[in-house]
Amino acid sequence: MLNDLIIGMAGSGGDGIVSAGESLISALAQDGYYAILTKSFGSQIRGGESSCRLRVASTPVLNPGGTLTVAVVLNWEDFLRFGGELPVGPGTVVIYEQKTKVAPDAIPLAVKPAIVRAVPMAELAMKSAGTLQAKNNVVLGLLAGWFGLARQSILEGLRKKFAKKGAEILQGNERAYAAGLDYADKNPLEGDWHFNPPQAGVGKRLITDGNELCASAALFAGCKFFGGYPITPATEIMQHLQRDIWKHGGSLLQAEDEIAGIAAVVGASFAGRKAMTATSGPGLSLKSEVMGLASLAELPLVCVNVQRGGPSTGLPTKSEQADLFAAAFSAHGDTVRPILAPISVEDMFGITVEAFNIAEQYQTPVIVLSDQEIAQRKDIVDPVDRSRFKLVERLEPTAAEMVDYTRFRLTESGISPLSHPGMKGGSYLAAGIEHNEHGDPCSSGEMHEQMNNKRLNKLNPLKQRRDLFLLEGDPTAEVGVISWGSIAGVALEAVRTARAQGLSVKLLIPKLLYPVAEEVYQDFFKSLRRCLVVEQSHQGQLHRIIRMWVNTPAEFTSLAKSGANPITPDDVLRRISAMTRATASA
Amino acid sequence: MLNDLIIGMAGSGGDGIVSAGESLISALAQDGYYAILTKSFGSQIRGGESSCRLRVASTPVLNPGGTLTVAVVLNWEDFLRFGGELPVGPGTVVIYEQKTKVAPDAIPLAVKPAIVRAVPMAELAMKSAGTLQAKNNVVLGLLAGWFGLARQSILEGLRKKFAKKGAEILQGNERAYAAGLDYADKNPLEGDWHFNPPQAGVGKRLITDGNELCASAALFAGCKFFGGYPITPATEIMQHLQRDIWKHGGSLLQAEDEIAGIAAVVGASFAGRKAMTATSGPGLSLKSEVMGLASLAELPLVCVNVQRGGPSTGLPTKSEQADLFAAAFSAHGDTVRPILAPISVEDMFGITVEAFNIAEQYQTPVIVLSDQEIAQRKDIVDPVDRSRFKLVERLEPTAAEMVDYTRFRLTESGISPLSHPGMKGGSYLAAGIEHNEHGDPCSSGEMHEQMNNKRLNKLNPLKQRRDLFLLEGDPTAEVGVISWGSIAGVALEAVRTARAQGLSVKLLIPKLLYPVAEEVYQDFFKSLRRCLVVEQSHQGQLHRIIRMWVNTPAEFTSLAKSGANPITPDDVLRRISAMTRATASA
Amino acid sequence: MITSTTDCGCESTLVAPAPLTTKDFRSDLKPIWCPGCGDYGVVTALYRALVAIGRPSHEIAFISGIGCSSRIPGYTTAYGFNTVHGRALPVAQGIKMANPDLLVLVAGGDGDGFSIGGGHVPHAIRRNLDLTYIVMDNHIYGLTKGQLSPTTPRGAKTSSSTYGSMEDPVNPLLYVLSYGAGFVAQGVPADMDGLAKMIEEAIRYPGFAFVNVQSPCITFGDPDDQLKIQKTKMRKLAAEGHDPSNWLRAMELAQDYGKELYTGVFYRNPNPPPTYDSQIRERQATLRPKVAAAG
Amino acid sequence: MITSTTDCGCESTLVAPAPLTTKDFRSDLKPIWCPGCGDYGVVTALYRALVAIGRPSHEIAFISGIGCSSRIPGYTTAYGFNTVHGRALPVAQGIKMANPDLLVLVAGGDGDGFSIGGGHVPHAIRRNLDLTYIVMDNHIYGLTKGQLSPTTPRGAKTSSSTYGSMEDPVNPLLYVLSYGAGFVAQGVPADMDGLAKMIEEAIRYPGFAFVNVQSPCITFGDPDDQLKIQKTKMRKLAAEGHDPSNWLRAMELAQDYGKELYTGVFYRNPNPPPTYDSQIRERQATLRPKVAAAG
Ligand SMILES: Cc1ncc(C[n+]2csc(CCOP(=O)(O)OP(=O)(O)O)c2C)c(N)n1
Ligand SMILES: Cc1ncc(C[n+]2csc(CCOP(=O)(O)OP(=O)(O)O)c2C)c(N)n1
Ligand code: SF4
Ligand code: SF4
Ligand SMILES: [Mg+2]
Ligand SMILES: [Mg+2]
Repeated sequence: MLNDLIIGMAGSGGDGIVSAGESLISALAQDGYYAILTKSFGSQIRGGESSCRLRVASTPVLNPGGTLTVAVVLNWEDFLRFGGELPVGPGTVVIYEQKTKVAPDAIPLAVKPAIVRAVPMAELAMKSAGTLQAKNNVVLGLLAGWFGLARQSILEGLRKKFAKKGAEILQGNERAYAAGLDYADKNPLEGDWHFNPPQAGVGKRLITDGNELCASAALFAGCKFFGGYPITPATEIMQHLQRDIWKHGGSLLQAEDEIAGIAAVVGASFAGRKAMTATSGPGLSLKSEVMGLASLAELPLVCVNVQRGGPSTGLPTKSEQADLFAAAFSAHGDTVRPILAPISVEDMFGITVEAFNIAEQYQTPVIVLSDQEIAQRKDIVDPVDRSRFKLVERLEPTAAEMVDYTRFRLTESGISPLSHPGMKGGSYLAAGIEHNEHGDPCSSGEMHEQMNNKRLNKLNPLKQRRDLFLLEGDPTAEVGVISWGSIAGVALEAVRTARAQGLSVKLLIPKLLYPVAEEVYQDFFKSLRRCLVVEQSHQGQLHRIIRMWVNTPAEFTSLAKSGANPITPDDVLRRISAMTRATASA
Repeated sequence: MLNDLIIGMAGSGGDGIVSAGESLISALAQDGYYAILTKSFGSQIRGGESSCRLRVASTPVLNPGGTLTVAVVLNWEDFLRFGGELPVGPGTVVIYEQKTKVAPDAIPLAVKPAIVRAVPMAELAMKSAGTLQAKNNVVLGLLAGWFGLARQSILEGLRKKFAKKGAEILQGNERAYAAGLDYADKNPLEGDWHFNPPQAGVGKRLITDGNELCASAALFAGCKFFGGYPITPATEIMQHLQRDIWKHGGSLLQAEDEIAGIAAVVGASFAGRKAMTATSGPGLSLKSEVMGLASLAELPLVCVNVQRGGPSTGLPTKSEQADLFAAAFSAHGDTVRPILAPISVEDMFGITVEAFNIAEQYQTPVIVLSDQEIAQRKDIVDPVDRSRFKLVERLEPTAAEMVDYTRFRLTESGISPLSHPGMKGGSYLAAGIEHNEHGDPCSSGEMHEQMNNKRLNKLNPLKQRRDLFLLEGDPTAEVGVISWGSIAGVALEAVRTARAQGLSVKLLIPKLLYPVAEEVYQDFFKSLRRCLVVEQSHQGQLHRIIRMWVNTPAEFTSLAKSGANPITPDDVLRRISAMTRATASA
Repeated sequence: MITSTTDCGCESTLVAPAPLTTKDFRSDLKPIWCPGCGDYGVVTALYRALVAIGRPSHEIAFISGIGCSSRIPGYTTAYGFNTVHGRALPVAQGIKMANPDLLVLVAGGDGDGFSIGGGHVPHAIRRNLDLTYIVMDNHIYGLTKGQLSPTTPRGAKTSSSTYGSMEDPVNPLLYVLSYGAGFVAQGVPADMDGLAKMIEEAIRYPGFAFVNVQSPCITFGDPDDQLKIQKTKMRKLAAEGHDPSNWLRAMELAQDYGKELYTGVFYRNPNPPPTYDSQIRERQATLRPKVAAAG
Repeated sequence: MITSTTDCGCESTLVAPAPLTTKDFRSDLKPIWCPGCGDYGVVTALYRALVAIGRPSHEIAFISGIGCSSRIPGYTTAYGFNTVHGRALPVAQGIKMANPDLLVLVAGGDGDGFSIGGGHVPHAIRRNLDLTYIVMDNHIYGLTKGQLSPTTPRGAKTSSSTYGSMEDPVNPLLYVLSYGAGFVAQGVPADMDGLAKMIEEAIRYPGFAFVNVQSPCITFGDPDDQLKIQKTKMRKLAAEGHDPSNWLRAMELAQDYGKELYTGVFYRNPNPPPTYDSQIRERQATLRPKVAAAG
């Protein structure tokens, strides 16, 4: 019996490998499993190589996992192009197209897999459906058969999918699926490869991704304006919103560029509305100047930055976590803006709502650092319980405060009531230039110091928000791990495995990345002698940022890889073991 | 006898106070003194309040100094507007316009100055020259008379200045000057306020500012292209260059915006020329994206950022050092670009040359962080000895290397020969997208990791450049100070004073701010128990950046003030004393 | 008539509006323009136009970029926003889209609008939000002390062009006409009545309206380009019999920008197409019930 | 004739130039455009034009932004630079100013050129460097999978406009004519000969030359906007008797952008003004001796 299954498939554009993955995850959701589906493509827009990975379990899946349980190879060339993204290990079952004419003992892999099967997929498709296009359904049949996966639900899904295409096509595809099942039944795998049945009595689950959840969370949070510019892998946020925002009385601007996009957002916020933009690295860089304006004018806004491989155009379709420096520091002058990061697809909802709340409460731009993986992978998630979230509205001046209204009054909290056009008595001059309490331009050093104090210190209460940190493991452990974003799920799995193996270790996952919550880290560090920060960037950016603000344990190291280089639970586990050994022997 | 004299003058636009300061510094240069002249204006373009500070000594002047020796007040309202920029102390001589009708014992100052003199400046001007416009020359006469400053040279300067205006005007101004002298002679100050004579036999000195020296250094370094957009306080760099660059076979583009400016610079660099841009905060933010392109495409360029008060439009005419974070981190993805900072006007020449050298040698964008003070104050400096500087040219491929040319070859140094259009055999595709060694687009994680390694590690040798650090003081001191940019001169004076007072202290002034030279700091920290970082920003940005990369002494503190808040040698001295006491008593 | 209903919940201004005067629109902030700057005339003309329009100042959002001219919102009692250099139009569009009930004015310099901000102009115009955009065109960068602006004439020597400019200037009038602006006019502070009237008309035009003001910079501008000389040089389009509904003729006249000083309305679309803001309202209205129906 | 002297010190190409073929310009990189994409035709036409021009590829700098179309430099043997989205023109201007001897080509998509890069176009044109700018106008964002582009027609439903676009498209032809471009043409890959010839002419024109190619996106574009249909829709300007020296007529024809598919040269300035690059050389020459004289 398997509890955790990772399937990787690759082929060329026409092979329909991704579509097979989608059919499979739909069926798994029906049956009450949890799963994560990630897709990866070559650089062509259409055609070219494509692949997907699907990880399934009966409990929530923490990350897309490392080494494959099953590798499905429609042709070797394409499969190998994905390199480390589809790693085969000694325990993997490799299923490949017989037509590739490679002998099972001569497959082009560095390791010897557990089982290697050449299957005449194309032949089965031609025979059953009369078209090579049905190959992917043969594959589904093989997977359902060999691993006992959602046999009936896959069939139902196919029926829905092909319903509109006419009986002939539908039946062809059904036959292809059956052919795969049949082949699997007739050629059983050695050993027990059947998958655990799902938990009983599960409710309706959703298949969704981070970009989609971000859009629905924004609408839930009361977002009334979106301004932005298309960019991979953030575009879908805009695409979802442009369908629905009007229904909520809002509006959306596909602007001429990223600068105009965020400038319009600043305008909408000035006009009194909750407003957001979404972008990826290059767009974030372009938005720096206007982000600074929003900080100085103390206008709330949310900027979602879906990280992809950088720098510059970089690797637009790959995930990375290397925009943290830019998010924290990319505007001239002294500014601090809160940065939040979701740790999973599901988490994107709450983080987006939180971003709006913080923006409105503290009158500040907030950056959400999503990443390509969270944004675009498909997860099976439980429906979001919206009653869990409270919404925050900005502080408006009272009637009394609108007599001689003082926009930037130096209050104790640093937060001053904010009016907007339309409110009689609330008129003021917003500006990028330094101002006095009334908002009038002012170049006095003393006022500048006071306003800097106001703008920076008002964010201090955020550092006490322990709910924006996940803490797990042995509180007295001498070995610790910190991780963030989509990679946090990898670290979480590694820590759980380590603890299951009897190691004493704890884990801290910050969802608030900036300002750095010194006390939270200090508390975490108290018992530690060794700590590792796991993240997907070359420089290990969170590792550096923590050092800036907190005194760290004597050994404070980094496990960091550039984007598109998988970090697996095993990688982390090895480092935890090493740290534990070093601590024990010291 | 005075050795060090600080004069501060303020009036309204028509009072010609700044022009008086300029006449004075010219005369002082003639006589072989060193001096620094800083100007400060209200927000009007024309009219409005204006002020200047002039510090003079017979040895090089390290900074504009703190408390005034002499305060010249043409009217109290304007003078007081400059607040902390013109601080009066108990030792100050205050000279003010009698017409202001303020009694000497009722002047609107918090402290009681050493001497207060109400002078009928307007009256003297009217009587001698028949015009109020001559008031500033009365002031020059007073200063020359009371402090024994450049009596003859001021007169010669006035003669030159007014030569073209006709005999009548010239004579009027001469008479006004004489009236001031006469008044001073007839109403001597109590005590010895005469200034030290200059050193004998000094050579010809220059009156210049950082922006001007930057432009001449760029031309000396071989800069053949400038692309940029006007912005205070960086515009003069472009203005100087547009006069001269053509003479060197170069060209200059006043672009439509900052992005176009730096994009054109990237183009010129791609075309094989040394190229630069210059800007200030808002422009730096806008340039982030294209800076990232230059990093990824490994194209040399120099970007001078003259810091002013931020964030956003901020305080455009005031000095600050708060763009360090932005300079180091304002582009998405993993990039590192060298950042250099001059510590004085004179230093701007060498730093600019060094920036070009580093850019060409390492095929990287380099940011020079100048600041408003260095850029725009006038210093008397010794002529630059150009023979001190070696120029570096970029590594071009040999004929052999242009057979199957590999633009981004993974060499040991990380530096690959760089061709440019026109070189037969050298064609390649430059791009912002990640590439393989040939420059072809490539989205493999392994290649990305290797290229990140190449781009970041190639800069490591810079960290060994100890010549980019100034070190002074007691090598075994337990108390240390670090400072940078224009404020470094303040720290230097404080440390020298402290040592003269018998305190054991040492000082490190990095001119290379990024990448952080870990070893240099480690060596500096070795003897230290306490260390203070002095800088002009709210957050103390260098202080934080050092923490990121280096383990610091147990007490590592920051003396940081927002821009336009003077930091004086006394401020630093007080902290040094306190640290010394704490160390002694510990 | 411009409606004055706002959705902000504050006191409706439809009830017995007191007649407004220029005082209602002049703020306490003292302008810091140089004495003699053309921009003084622009703000005065604007006060007058706003009096004629009659919307209370708190229902007005007045957006600008950075430059001497861009200081203008601060001298009014409207909600002002002195944004960053070149981004006034996108900010203004966000405001208008977020709250179409507001009267949104935009202003700035020739550099702000046609150099760094030039990329936003065609898009603002083709979207056709109901905005009024006033450019104070002084053919120079005033605030930064006299560099080339995009409308500086070829050959001009400025602090950034010692040997003379080598580029043709942009033609704001021709550009915005090509972009499809529905209202295009040019005024001079020397003709205060004409300018005030023109700004009023621009505000009343339902859609994007552009007013180019030849607003001289006395400090860095061409001495031949000052208020006094404007009076002798200006040619009123109305007096010349120009029909503002004739787009092609407007294009022809616009070509003389920099040569002739035409003032008045170059073009007014006789059949204004629906504005973007009205389309937004429409879309919101059409789609909103669907959600309700769905539960 | 285009001169081929370079100041790079490498072997002069004036000596017995071997006749070039398209092979000399085709790189080893296999295009990754979708099968059937119009951009294949554009690169083929370009190879042919470059053969006709006869400059060796290492004297050519070919600059683009980001987009499917912007991949084109990589498919040539020129020095290519696939810069960032929207900045091809400024980069190209820097190259040409730094080394006026190079043949500098610029290419990119409608979004790259007229949305994010739209602010650079007027300035590139008024400066008038000797550049050739080819826009592959497919009325869509191809690379990012089918969002509205600035030239998408009003009403079009795309992945970013479920309910149809609410804005008028930009008109690249009209815009560049208003900006004062000296050479303006439109081509289609469906007419390969015409396109190749037109690009060649554009390169030969001494000054800024603009070629708009209606280059269909087969994957996300309008099915009515594909190669086959172009053949039936196109109207050759030459056949219609258009005189390319008539700017006003060109402006009129340009107004039909999006309605009529005119191909050929809309406008060619019969008296090309001096280019910016020639003015640079002149200024360098005038000023250089002064330095020498001064010691
Ligand atoms: C991003 C940015 N770039 C440059 C500047 C500097 N700057 C301020 S105003 C201005 C131009 C002013 O000219 P214009 O827009 O014509 O306005 P004017 O002062 O002439 O009224 C410039 C270049 C800035 N503030 N921000
Ligand atoms: C600064 C920045 N913003 C957005 C993007 C994403 N992006 C890449 S290409 C493109 C538009 C593509 O459309 P177009 O320029 O018309 O070229 P096409 O693909 O249609 O040929 C966009 C929005 C980017 N790479 N960089
Ligand atoms: S510099 Fe020119 S534009 Fe600016 S305020 Fe003075 S006169 Fe007006
Ligand atoms: S998506 Fe469209 S433009 Fe891009 S390569 Fe495919 S067909 Fe061409
Ligand atoms: Mg101007
Ligand atoms: Mg396109």
